[in-house]
Amino acid sequence: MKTQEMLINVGPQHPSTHGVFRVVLTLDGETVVKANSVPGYLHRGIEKILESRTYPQVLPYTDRLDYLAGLLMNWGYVNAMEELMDTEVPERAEHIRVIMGELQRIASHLVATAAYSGDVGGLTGFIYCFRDREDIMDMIEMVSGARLTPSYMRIGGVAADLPDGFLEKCQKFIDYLPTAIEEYNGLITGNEIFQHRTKKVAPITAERAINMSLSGPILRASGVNYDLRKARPYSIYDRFEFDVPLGSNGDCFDRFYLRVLEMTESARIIRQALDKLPDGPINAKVPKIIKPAVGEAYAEIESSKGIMGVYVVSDGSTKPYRIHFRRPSFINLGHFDELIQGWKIADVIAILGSFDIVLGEVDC
Amino acid sequence: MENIFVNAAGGIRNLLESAGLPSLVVDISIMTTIFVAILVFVLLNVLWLVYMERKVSAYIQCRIGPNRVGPMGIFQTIADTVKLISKEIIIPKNTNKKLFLLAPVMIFMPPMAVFAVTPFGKGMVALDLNIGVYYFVALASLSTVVIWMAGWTSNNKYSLLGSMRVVAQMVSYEVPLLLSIVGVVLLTGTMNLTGIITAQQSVWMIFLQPVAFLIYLIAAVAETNRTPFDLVEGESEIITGPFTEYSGMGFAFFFLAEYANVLLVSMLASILFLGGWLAPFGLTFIPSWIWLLLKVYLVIFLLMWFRWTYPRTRIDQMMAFCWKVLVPLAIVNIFVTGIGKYLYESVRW
Amino acid sequence: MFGKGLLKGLKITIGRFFGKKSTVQYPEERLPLPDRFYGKPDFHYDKCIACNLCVNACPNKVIKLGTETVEKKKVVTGYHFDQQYCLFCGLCEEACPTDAIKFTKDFELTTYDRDTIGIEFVKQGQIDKKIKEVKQAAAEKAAAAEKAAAEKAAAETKSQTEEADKAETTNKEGGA
Amino acid sequence: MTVQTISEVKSEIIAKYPQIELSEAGHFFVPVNQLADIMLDLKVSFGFDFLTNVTAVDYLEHFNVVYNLSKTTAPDMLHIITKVDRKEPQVPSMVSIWGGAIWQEREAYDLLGIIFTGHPNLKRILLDDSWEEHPLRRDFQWEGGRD
Repeated sequence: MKTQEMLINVGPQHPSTHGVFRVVLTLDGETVVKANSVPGYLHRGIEKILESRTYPQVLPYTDRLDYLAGLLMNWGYVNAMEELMDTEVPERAEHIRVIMGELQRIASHLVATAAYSGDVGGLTGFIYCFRDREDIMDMIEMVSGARLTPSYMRIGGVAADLPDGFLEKCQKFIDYLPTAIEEYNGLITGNEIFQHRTKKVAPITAERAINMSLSGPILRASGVNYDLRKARPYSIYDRFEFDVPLGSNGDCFDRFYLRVLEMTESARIIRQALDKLPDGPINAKVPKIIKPAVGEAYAEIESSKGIMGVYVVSDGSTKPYRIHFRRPSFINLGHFDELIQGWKIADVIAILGSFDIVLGEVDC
Repeated sequence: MENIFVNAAGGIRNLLESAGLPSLVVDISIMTTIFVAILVFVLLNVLWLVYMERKVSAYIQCRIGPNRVGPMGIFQTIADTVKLISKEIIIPKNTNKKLFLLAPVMIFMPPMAVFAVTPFGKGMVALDLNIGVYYFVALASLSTVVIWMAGWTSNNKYSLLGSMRVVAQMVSYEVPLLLSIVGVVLLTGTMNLTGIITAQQSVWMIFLQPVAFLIYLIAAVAETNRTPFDLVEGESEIITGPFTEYSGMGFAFFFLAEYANVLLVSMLASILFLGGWLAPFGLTFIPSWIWLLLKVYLVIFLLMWFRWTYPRTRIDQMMAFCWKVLVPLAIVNIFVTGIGKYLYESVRW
Repeated sequence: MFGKGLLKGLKITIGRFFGKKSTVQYPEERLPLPDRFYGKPDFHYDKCIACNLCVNACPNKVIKLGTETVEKKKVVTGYHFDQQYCLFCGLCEEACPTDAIKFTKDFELTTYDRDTIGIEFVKQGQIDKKIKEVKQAAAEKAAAAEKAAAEKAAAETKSQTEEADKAETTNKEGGA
Repeated sequence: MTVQTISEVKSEIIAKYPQIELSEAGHFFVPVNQLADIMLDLKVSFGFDFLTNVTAVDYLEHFNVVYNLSKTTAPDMLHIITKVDRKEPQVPSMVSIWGGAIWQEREAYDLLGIIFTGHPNLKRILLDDSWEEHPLRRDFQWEGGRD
């Protein structure tokens, strides 16, 4: 008898490649022998477009990188610009940024949880997570006027102050979140079928994770304590008390469950920020026409997917000479081809889901 | 109420006989009427089940579900069917056209054939076969061949993967399904479905054979390709498996056949374990066929509830579960049942 | 124990089955939109001062502002908003010094074809009226200026004569 | 072990490798022919185990290839720039030192046309394989678009 390897093309139109990601698998039965990822189906050339935009005009484009965490993408950019221009951000603005950023992080992790539940076949968990994410979306809409593409942060501050009723709504959501998380744990995490599907699947060792420049929950699931909010605190994260949840095995289950744990920690940060929220201006004194001096800056923040870095080069004009985004999903995916070898086709979907990629960010 | 269908059949027979037709013609026309009645019953139930599944999933997921077509959206399935009928049937290149088109037609045959021997109520059975259980097990597994046919002729790798899974899954789960029924047959001493029901007059089989019921339920979920064992379709991995290339009515047939299968396994579960059309607590003023329907829908709700709670297993885990857990458990169950029966009978005499 | 998690999941879903539903039946019921919502843009012709700030602020070159200089005054003759390219970022609204461009809460922006998606806010009637107003104002201003000039001239001649008189007197005084 | 500040670490590196130029903003300028050795030493001797970012900038006369290194154990970060000839843009690949460079170098190759010698699979990643130019170069001409 002779067996033959089969070449199967997963994506760009496939229900669970989280967008238009494509991976060409060589299968032996149902086992992956070789994989070849082909990203780029959502490449819009944002870095090229930005060469012809002024500095404030860059902002709406950053929303479209990781469209599930638009505020964090905004933050990454303004953070780099503030480093380039040496701007001091007012206290209130920093607190608002932390509150909104952490809300966005919870929203992004909710989508990751939801999508992962859907990837392993439990559609009810998917709907439950989206139901609760809706509250955050409402809050972001309330503050910024848009749900997915907020364009809320500005160089040196934020676009507008928090509206009336926001604080109560936020407080209410934070109080509600633990019950919701308990529900997810009961329905998804605690389910034995789910655990069998995810535990011991595609473990990544800590050394390999660091070597492959993985970041975010994927890196921490392998037990590496590297969260920029603690390791190199930006903004005012050094003033909050929170823990960095760590995994031990680095398998799919750890990567999934870490996000659920991080939601609780984010809620803790929001609670402290709401208590401490000072009065004052929300914008630093920034010239109307932004013209940074010749130079370059690279700054990183901890986005929900990992380390979001922005590299800005200024030639002294009103337009950036070059902007480069270090997109966490893109770099994390670099390890994907190697990781899925030897696993079943159903595991490929589970592993991809545990990476929590957003194609807007991967393809830029 | 109780004998409304039996009386109707008798009435037709009397009418035809009084018209002076030969008895063969009368028999044939009575049989035809009964089969048409079963067909209508199954189709109506299947349409209702599609609607019910959508409603149940919606309610579990904090939604309302279909609510636009008709009161509470009750005509949604009919609207969907009309839409699917009006759609073009796309036949992929390089396929065996005849087999490709034959598969959706054939898929209804196994469940329909089995319905011929199932009792729908007291005295309401089209064909009271004395080896009904055997007949059910033999025919129900035929749908494997049809789904394999659909997957193979689609000329699509996802379909191929799906149909491979079908064969592996159906053939494996056939074994525990069969073994779980053996316990019931041992106790009742008959393979006739009506006989099994009447044997449960004093106590339902679910109380004597709880393990067998559990095994039957799990195997039935696998046999009907529903979550957590819906690897055949596994929409997040292999799109819709063997049905990926089907469109329009071809797809609708597969879709509806799944519900016909659900109806069938639920009906058998109620017949084998829940006392069929027997009324519990002496509530005999409710007709027997309503009792059967109530039990069937209870089992169906259970299946839907599973589907919208659990994630999907992986192929190797599913096979391991079948051969390492279910089959040994079923065999042990048969042994225990046999010994129990022997002891019980030796004590009695 | 194996199966505990499975049962817990069943308990959660059956609870939700009988629980409150959280969806909204969209066309009939609508969720309230916040005041800051960026929906369909709205333009106030009278407030616009044709400063071009919104055009320069837009990241995607959506806005085309047409102006005409009537009697040394800029009059807006066109404000084309190419909505299909709009990012709804609100930078134009932020740049506008007079709140002439605003976003409404209307989010149902679909149209049947591409031609109708761009919005031309300025109507010919508005332009005519404005030009007329500007001209009238200019004419009034001119008339007023003329009048003022005439008055001034008169006053000047008067003052000149007065000054001359004064000068004369001083001269006389000086001379004296 | 005493905790060193980033400036101490930098001066130590400079002391070891006098050929590195330290700019006013604290960026390292490393000559391209010694890049591979220095980078390996930065990982092995100085503990910069995490390659965060690899990118490049086109200055029309030359390319700057930019590396950002950090540590998972300390908040230090290095900004390393190496100037590359524009006609023959060749840089040693970092994949053998940090596996994380694998897709970032492919991206830089795809968009700017910098050839990373020794890269295991230097192919286009975002653009189509049939594409000929490198769009993030400043002299890239294109038709259409919004501007």
